[in-house]
Amino acid sequence: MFRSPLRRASAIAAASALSVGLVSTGAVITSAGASGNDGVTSNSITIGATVPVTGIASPGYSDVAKAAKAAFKYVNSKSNGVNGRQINFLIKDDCYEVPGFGCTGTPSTYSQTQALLNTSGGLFATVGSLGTATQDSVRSLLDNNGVPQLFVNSGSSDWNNASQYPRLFGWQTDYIAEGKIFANYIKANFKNKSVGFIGQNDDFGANGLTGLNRGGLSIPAMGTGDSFSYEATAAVAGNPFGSMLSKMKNDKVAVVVLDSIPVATKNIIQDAHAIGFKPQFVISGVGSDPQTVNNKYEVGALSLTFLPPTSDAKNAWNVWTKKVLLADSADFPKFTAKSILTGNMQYGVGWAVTFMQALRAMGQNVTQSGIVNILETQGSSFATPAVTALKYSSSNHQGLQGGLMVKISSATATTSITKAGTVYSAGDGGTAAPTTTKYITSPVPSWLG
Amino acid sequence: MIDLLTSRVMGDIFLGVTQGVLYGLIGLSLVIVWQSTNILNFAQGAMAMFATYVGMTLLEHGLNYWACLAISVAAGFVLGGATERVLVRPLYGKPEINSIVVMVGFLGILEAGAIAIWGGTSRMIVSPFSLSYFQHNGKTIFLSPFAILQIAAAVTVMLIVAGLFRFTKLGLQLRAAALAPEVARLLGVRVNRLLTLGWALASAAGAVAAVVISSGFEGLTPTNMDVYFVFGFIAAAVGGLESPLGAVLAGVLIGMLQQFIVDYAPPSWASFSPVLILVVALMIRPQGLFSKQRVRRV
Amino acid sequence: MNAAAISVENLSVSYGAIKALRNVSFTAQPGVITAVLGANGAGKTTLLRTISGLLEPDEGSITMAGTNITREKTEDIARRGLGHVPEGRGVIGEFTVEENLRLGAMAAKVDLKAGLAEQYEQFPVLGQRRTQHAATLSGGERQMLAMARALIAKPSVLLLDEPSLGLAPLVTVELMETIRELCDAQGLAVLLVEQNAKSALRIAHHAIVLHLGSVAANAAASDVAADEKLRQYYLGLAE
Amino acid sequence: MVSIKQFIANRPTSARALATLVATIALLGLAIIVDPLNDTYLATASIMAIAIVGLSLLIGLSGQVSIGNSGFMAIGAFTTAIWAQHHAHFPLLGSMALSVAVSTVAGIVLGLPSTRLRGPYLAGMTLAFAFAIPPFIQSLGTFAGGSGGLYFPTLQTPAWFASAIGEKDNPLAANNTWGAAIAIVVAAVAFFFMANFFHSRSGRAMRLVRDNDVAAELVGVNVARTRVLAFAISAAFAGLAGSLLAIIQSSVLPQTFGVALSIELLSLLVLGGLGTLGGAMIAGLIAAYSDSIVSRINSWTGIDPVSNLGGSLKGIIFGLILIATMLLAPSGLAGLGHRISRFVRSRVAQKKALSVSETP
Repeated sequence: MFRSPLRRASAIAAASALSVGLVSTGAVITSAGASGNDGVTSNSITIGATVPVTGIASPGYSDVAKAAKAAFKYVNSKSNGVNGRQINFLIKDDCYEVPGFGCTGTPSTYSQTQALLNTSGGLFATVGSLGTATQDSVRSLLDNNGVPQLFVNSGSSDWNNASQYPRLFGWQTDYIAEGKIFANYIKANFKNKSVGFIGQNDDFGANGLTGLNRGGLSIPAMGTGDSFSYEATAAVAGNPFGSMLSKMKNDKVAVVVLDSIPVATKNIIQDAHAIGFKPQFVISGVGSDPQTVNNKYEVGALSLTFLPPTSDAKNAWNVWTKKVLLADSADFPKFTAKSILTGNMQYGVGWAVTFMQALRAMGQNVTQSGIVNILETQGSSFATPAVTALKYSSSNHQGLQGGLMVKISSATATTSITKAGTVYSAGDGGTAAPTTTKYITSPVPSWLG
Repeated sequence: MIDLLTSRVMGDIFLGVTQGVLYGLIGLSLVIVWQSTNILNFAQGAMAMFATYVGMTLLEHGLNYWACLAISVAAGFVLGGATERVLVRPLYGKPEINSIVVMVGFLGILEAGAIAIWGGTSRMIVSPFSLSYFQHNGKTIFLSPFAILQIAAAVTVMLIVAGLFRFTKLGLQLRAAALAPEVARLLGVRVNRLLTLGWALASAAGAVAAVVISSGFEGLTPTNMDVYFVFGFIAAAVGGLESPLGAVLAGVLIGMLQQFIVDYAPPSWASFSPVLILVVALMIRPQGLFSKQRVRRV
Repeated sequence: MNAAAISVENLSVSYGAIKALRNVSFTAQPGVITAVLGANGAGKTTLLRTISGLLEPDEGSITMAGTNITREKTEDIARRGLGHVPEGRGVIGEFTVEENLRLGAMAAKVDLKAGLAEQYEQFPVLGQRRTQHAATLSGGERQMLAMARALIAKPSVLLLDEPSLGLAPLVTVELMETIRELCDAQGLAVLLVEQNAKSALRIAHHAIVLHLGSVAANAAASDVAADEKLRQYYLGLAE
Repeated sequence: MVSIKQFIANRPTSARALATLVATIALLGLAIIVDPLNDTYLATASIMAIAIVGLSLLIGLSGQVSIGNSGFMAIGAFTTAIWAQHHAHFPLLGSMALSVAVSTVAGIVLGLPSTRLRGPYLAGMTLAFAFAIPPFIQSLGTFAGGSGGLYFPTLQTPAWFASAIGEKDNPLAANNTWGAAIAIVVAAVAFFFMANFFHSRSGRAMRLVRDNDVAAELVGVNVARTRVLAFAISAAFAGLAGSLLAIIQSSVLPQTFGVALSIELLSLLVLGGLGTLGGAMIAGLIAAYSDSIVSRINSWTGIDPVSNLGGSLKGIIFGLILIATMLLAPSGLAGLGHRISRFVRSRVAQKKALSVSETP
């Protein structure tokens, strides 16, 4: 404690001196790349992402960014990067939804994103950052700094807003489109059956519900009838689902749609089993990956994927993805030739390939505005692992808008139940019914190695 | 009668009690530590988590549930004793901020360490008891064989602790060491050993909770004991921090309340409404609901 | 020479910069009540607490029946047969009378049942209140409980810190007589710290007068009681 | 030299004002010199320092331990954010004042039980409060943005400022410097207030209540009111920090303000030094730069930041530092500085004494 003003004054001075010291070392770190601060040099390009490494969303999801990293590493070593540029992919833990004390730090994507921006030499773009709320909160920051925010890992419709955020792009099929495809399938295959719904109490659940209703089901708002919401954190600590499922059981609900993250999916199907309730589960692709959910009662549930079914061992992209993961024993030490891919791994490789395609299409002149232009003009023709085309245009930054209906065929794999050679496509955001389009199986370009 | 058991209200009661006994167990271990050393152990939940992970790892191959339970509880016992010896002993007689900070730091190390060693994915120990609820005429009674085990475990631990404190020589010495350490030492009671023992016992009791949680639906993650710590603390504080029975009863009350809120009100209310109860309860009876008014010791 | 029950040599104790005891030396013999007298702050309680191991001396040594116990732990000293009834009696108010006594017997290898019976016989009022919480006892009853709790372990040395504090004069007289009886009957060595020099000197065989941490007198109780200068300057007994 | 000492002794408030002014000018200069990213760190440091000095008052001065100040930060941040939703051009000072007012009220409400609760009960209750605030905010629904949080227009840099610092053509740099400047000035005002408060009648009363509440009561201090006052001021500072954080980040998420943040505040406070202004400043800087430091440790040791170990490295380091600080240097870094300076001074004094004795 300061007893005399002199000592306090000297302490204030000391603290400011210390701050000068700290900041100047920081300045030294960053000044190296102060010129041309966009993360691009003649032989490298630096990108980054914020993803959950710890916390409730991390199981499974942390594999997404790692798989992408493996793909970049693979291309870096096999093909000397893209157009001679090595891809340097930085990952930051976003500490999202850490329920208690685990992730000591300020759990704000803002500061993690700031740290990415602080990378010496600058940051070219964030690619594949995960989460809706976490990425919503840094849209302005990235946009103001002119840094593209590419392929946000979330099915929210927030990414499709080219007029306000011209450098922001989604990648996966959005929750509304997914809901419409589910509704279409349920109407065709479970005629006049009663449908229940459990959704996460944010835009994930809300958008999904919107999609189901636009697709022709009439499910009431969450919290009424057989439509329920849960809180992500509550799903981890406690058991909010027993009474919901029990009510559905009493109401003889035959189909239950889940817009839930994997940990909640697991609790729900386990709870349903525990009360002897056996409806047909239809689970959002975000929360259905069987290896992540890791529960035998999930077998038989339906889901949507915009990537080839994991059981399809002949699919060229699945083959390539396995090769990529096997080459990266540091990040996937337990992955062997016999291992089955998870949806999360396919997904990470999916957007990583999309980014590399865009980079390749730009040629030598890599700029932050250039990649936006390339995605808008050529994105829809990129060969990626996805089974539908990326529908990027100057007015559409959402990305994929369709997929395959799949069945969880075992505790580790999914099998397509969509008519062979076709996929569902949900088109725009209106109420138009999904259409069936051609299943795209693009070959793996040779430059990927 | 059986129709009553399948009613919605009874369902909520059963689910609430099953959840609440776990809060009660953590509350109970907080009470033991508080009684023996006047320290609120912020790392209580994390220590239980860590001990259970140790048990799980040792038995990863050819898992036997009872052995795992025993080893986890033993690991909890050792961890608790070692913590007292190494971290807590230098804190006696220091301002309380010191103990709070050290225990919070320890909590951070345990959780981050558990993530570093075992990862963040939830792990389960498969129990020999079914998690499926009993059925009657196609209706569910929200009790499973496992839930009964869970309640029985909590009651057993509570009875052991209460019996130990109330009826044994050791309990008498433990209480004396807590109430009047200097007098106890003058009477030849080896106070230091007892303080270590108190922490070891508390940590072992907490480990029972973590083992049970790890065999339930949610499984165990490095951080999901935090929630149990918070509600366990609320239970212990509402119960009075002095009374093992009070902690368990208050835990059960909080569990039931949360379940009713989840069922009849917006579910998100469940996580903050117990805090309101805590504030109101402490305003009315600062010494806790189940604790006898005690003269302030000088 | 036969080993004294307690032998203190050149003992010095300080609280930080303040010296509480300086070079204190004396012995206490079995069967003898040694009164430790002196004004407030003379170091009487410090002396007892140092003997019990609650305080650590800067210098000097303490020997109990020939064994050096200078830096032993309090609980080990107690287990050697040193009973210490601290200032304010130290009964545990949350415990019943009997629980207090059981606690006293715990560390010693004595028969609990016989010990309880013996103490209830010695202090009948405790027998009547055995299930009551100690907090409900009167001052005199608490003092008896504290003594009984120390005695139940069959100590060879008994340290009593201000037993008369807060007691009515009549109760004090009774208490002092009990102490004398116990000492005579059991051959105990008693160190009796008292501010009330008059009543202590009445029963003590020997007396030590402390003044500002040093021994001002070390003589037979009757001599001390007769020494007018001591009475006047150190004991406040001038008339 | 003597005249400066005399000036400080005779006019302490003026001396404090002068010191604050000098420090503020120095920091503003620094903000203009360094690159935009260090500006955001300076802003973060200022914001965290405000919250930490508020906690320092509560714990260090009044002796009440709170693990709930993240809750007050949340209240401050969301007050500003909700206000900004309804007012396109919100006045900076107005929204900060509103946040401070709302969080002060919350502080008084939470402080009321403090008049009857002691030690761990109080700490535990504040922990429960911190735990409850994010779900409470989420349960308010669209009003507070639910779990998705709220977003609002970014801070507008005035043209005069941009041209004054010569960044007229670089709006990014200007924006970041402007944000840092605002945070530094607000922090300076907050610290000036706190410096004076520490030495005021109320500050002394708080110290008295901390050391001996019975004695405090005897000399006529209203113990209950003093305790609540400490809570109120601490909450006001946390609310101010929350409001600034929202303004600088132009977004708020309920998850940001979880128990982890409270624990970080407490840790940094202890690390910097309890009950000192310099300690709070050091703590703020450590908060801002801790991520960079940890990632440097990551790159030195070659630990993959996405591995389980890499992700939890910060938690482990923080925990170890906390325990080590408490067991080895309980007065924190500020105290360590004092001890070193005292040591040096005593050595100097010794030398002087020696040389004096050597002269005949």
